[in-house]
Amino acid sequence: MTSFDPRRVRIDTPLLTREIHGRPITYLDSASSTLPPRAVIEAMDRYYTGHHANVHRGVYQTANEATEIYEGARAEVGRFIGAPDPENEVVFTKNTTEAFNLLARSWGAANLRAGDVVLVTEMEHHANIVPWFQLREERGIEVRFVPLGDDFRLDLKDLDRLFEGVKLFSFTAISNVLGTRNPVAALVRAAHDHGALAAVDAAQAVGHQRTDVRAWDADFVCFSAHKMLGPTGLGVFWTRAAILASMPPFLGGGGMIADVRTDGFVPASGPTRFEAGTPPIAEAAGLRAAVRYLTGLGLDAVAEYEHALTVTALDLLAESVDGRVRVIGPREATERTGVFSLDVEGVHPHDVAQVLDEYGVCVRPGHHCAKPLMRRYGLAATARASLGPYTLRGDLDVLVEALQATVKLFG
Amino acid sequence: MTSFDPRRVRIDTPLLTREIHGRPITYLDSASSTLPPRAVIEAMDRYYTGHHANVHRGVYQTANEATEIYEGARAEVGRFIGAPDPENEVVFTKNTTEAFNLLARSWGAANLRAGDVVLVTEMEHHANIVPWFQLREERGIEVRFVPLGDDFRLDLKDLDRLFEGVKLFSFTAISNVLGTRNPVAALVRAAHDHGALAAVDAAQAVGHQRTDVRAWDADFVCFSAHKMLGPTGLGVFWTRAAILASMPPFLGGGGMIADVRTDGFVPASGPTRFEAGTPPIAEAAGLRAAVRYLTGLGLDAVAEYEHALTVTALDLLAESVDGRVRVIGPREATERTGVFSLDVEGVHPHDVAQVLDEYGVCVRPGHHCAKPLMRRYGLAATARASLGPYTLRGDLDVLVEALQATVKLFG
Amino acid sequence: MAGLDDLYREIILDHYRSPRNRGELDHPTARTEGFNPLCGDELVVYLVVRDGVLEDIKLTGHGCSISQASSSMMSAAVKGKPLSDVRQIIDRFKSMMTVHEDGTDPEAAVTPDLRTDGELAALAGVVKFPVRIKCATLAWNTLTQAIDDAARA
Amino acid sequence: MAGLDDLYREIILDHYRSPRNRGELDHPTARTEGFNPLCGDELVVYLVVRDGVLEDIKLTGHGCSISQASSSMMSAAVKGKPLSDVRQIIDRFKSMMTVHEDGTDPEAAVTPDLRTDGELAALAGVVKFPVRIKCATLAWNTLTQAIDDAARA
Ligand SMILES: Cc1ncc(COP(=O)(O)O)c(C=O)c1O
Ligand SMILES: Cc1ncc(COP(=O)(O)O)c(C=O)c1O
Repeated sequence: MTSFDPRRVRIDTPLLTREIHGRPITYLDSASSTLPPRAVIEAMDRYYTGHHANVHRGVYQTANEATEIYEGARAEVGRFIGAPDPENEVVFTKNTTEAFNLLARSWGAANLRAGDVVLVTEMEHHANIVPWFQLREERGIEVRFVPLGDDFRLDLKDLDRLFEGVKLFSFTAISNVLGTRNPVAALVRAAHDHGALAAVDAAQAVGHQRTDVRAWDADFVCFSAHKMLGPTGLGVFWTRAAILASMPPFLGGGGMIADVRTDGFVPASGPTRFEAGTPPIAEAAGLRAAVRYLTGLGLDAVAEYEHALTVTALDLLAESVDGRVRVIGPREATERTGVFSLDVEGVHPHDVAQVLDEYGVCVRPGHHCAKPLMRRYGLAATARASLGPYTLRGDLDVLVEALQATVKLFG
Repeated sequence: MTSFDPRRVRIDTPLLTREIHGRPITYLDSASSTLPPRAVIEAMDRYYTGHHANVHRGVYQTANEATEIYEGARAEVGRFIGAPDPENEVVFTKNTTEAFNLLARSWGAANLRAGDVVLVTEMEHHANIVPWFQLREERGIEVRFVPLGDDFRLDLKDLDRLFEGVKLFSFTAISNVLGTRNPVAALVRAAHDHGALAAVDAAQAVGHQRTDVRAWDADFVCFSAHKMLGPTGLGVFWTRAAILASMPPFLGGGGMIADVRTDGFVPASGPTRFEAGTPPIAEAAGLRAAVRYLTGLGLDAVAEYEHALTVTALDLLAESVDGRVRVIGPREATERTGVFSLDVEGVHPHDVAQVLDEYGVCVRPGHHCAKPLMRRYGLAATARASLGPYTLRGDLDVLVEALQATVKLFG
Repeated sequence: MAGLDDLYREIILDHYRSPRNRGELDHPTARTEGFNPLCGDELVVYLVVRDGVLEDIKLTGHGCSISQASSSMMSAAVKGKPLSDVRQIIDRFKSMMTVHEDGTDPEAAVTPDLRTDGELAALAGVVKFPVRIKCATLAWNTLTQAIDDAARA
Repeated sequence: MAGLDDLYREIILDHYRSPRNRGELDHPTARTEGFNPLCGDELVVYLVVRDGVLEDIKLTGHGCSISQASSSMMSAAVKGKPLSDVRQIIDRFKSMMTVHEDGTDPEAAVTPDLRTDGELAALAGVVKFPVRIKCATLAWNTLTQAIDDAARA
């Protein structure tokens, strides 16, 4: 039992006391980045004021403390996502994007050859597309896209054909544009049934619902600290210890080697093989605090709350603003999360965001780094509003008020 | 004129109020990582509490502020190192190591072919060795080492032979083990005279002396925020705008593209081409504060002060501890900086560091990610003490006291 | 502080709702594409240049109100003018779109010349919204490119 | 709080200064290398195993006082013992080197058996210095490997 209360989260989040153009901030851009609670900011402060030192090769007190903080964060993040061997399966990267590059350049380059297929979906973020295109240029692999249906869901009719020659199915748990919630465990099973491994982009999931890599049965999972109330500059790449052990190094440098001679080098074992150079130590301390904070809220409670708010938001948007706002994404709240791509009749998303800003409302206009998806639905851009655990019903009311003003201004 | 006062810096640095085993901390590990002043920690706090948002594609107020902070940091860091075009030449990476990997995988892969030589030195940090070994494995380039003399300096007798077939000379400004200060401008000129480009590892330089990429006439410069009073999780790759424009992308994902279709992608132009995914925004705010803080101290004043302290340290170490401590590195203070690799007769560096810890003295034992250098001098490890702008003469006295106790304990 | 009124002048919204010179030209001297990767705005400029005069101009594409209005106003301002005049209008517009770090009121940058260029001065308020400057200048950069293309044709 | 005395017992320093069983064996049943990348410690274990008895052991290499003392004490503890006894000693030592998250005094983990293993109990204090545990266990991990190697030889 947790006693999740969004108003409590709001109080914990310093940025939400800000005013924008003389109005309280209405932050609806958590899909871009979440706002860290004081506990996360203070954890990093404490690190810098009390424990900072470079990790791993130290003997003195603060070096040990920094190492404990960093390795402790690794284990705690591992447990948070249900990793079977938390100490040995979590690699810290700088963001989700680097995690996918690591997947493509290390596992991909070692296991894929010309003609092998990596299956992604048309709803992927560029982070899970461009690295595969780069591998295609280098190695002649094929990158295939699962198409999207008019219902804003994956079109999996032709499963067997889609999986022909596929070595890896890499897909997002939740679309950062449509809010679509994919059936992760079923998709992983489909991949395994077809002899492929499965990678999950959990960037939009991990701060909003309980994540269990074992329940998913996934082989790789990537996400970012800054989308789960944590700091910038830190991402996570998770894979099973056995796969990790088989992956060749990616970036080269200090910390990732066992030995270097003038004639060659021997890579280290374990996650550090993929963590060349001084890692994001303070950021790991911040993520650890974020994980604790989220755990304290209770991820199931957060998911339930955001779901209820999603239902409300869909209703409000459908009924207000004279029917001039279309939500690009699944109609059914059960099939989606609180990410709302808005198409306002006659008003460009850029202008929508501009007018909303005047009301202190933060939404993101653009292609959201998902251009194939945008093309699929014939959109150049949308104005995206998205929820976090600190979002209140009142935020939705301000959103609707501001949308009404937008429609009025543009006539 | 600045009024540099190390005691003032000390007061500004929260970690220096810590006690270790009941004694005040004696931090002598700045070569591993420097301690950030309050101004840096608070700049990141202010960012998270007042301005955090994802950068670049925003329209709303805080997204603009975050973008201004991030791009402002880029420009300010550029000016700090004398970049001719500060806004367009600084790429933010996660550390020096990633910067060298970017150099090797982007510029290197595009410009080097089998048989081409990358010249490094025997005193390089692994960050400037392993990426070249990786490129050698992939492309068959040759990695050649400038040897080290018994005087702990580069042995450049055979310059013409060394430079045969060299396309890039990549070397450190200051050795992180020996403290040796290399003649950067002269080495760059030698590279250019031999038709090669020159990359400088400025990790040990940029927080301790004025850095001017134009005076060096360097083509590439890499360094880390955490070695110049800044945060973890952020590094800098600098190159001339014209070279940057010619470099192919490295990591792929959001933010680094102009367009993505299901059949390919077009990379963006400018530094962002190399910044895939959400960048280290708070860290950039921290580095900007570090740059301002260092500028406020005056880098010339810092260099002068650390030089004087280096003279004192060399004298103290030679005269005390019954002559049982050897400093591995140049004898002459003019040829070196405040990095002292200690070899204590009859006591393993690991044990030296352990006993010193008891006295609150933080020194680093190990190979310092420079194994070729260690092999060159027949060492498995050293105990390294290194200075920062907050180091006082008193710190050296405690070091000597603790070294005396070490020698006594081990008899 | 800048308010929405500074950005969305009535005349701008008018051009957005009823853009001038929309469409394609059958036999253009130049057809040039412009692109703003940040917001996805796309623009195609069609020109007919004869004897040093920009005889006709048409535009297609999509984008936000500022980019659409700016391109529409631009087309009205340059159509039928000698290229030398067009270049001067472009220069004046670009300098109006330059952020003044010292906080100078952008309206003060509206030269008398620009005022005679007609409605263009209404875009001066965009400078108060730095992220939108790119929206306003897309058409103009594309026009500059198109004139170069035409000279080469 | 742990003090230096917990780590650097006199008996440990004695083994460090005068290591037992240093050197190489001419015809070893196994010759096995151990390596601690963190601090650069290197160790080579030479074994002669005959009829299930570890008849002789010698060590070369370099490392810190803890790794040197631990290997020296180990060699003294296992030399001449049946392999089954050696395995038990290894197990007991390893369990002594296990950090007890609940803060149990590591000395309490020194079993009576281990006390009879002689001086080894002096290494119990190492557990209070977690980064040094790897120094103490290097020799033991290498010995385990060497016994396996000998079985295969
Ligand atoms: C000379 C030198 N180069 C490169 C590095 C690597 O820096 P980082 O670990 O921040 O990538 C270091 C510090 O460890 C260094 O001293
Ligand atoms: C689904 C998804 N994948 C990947 C990313 C990339 O994350 P990052 O920018 O932190 O690398 C994002 C967020 O931008 C996302 O929403």
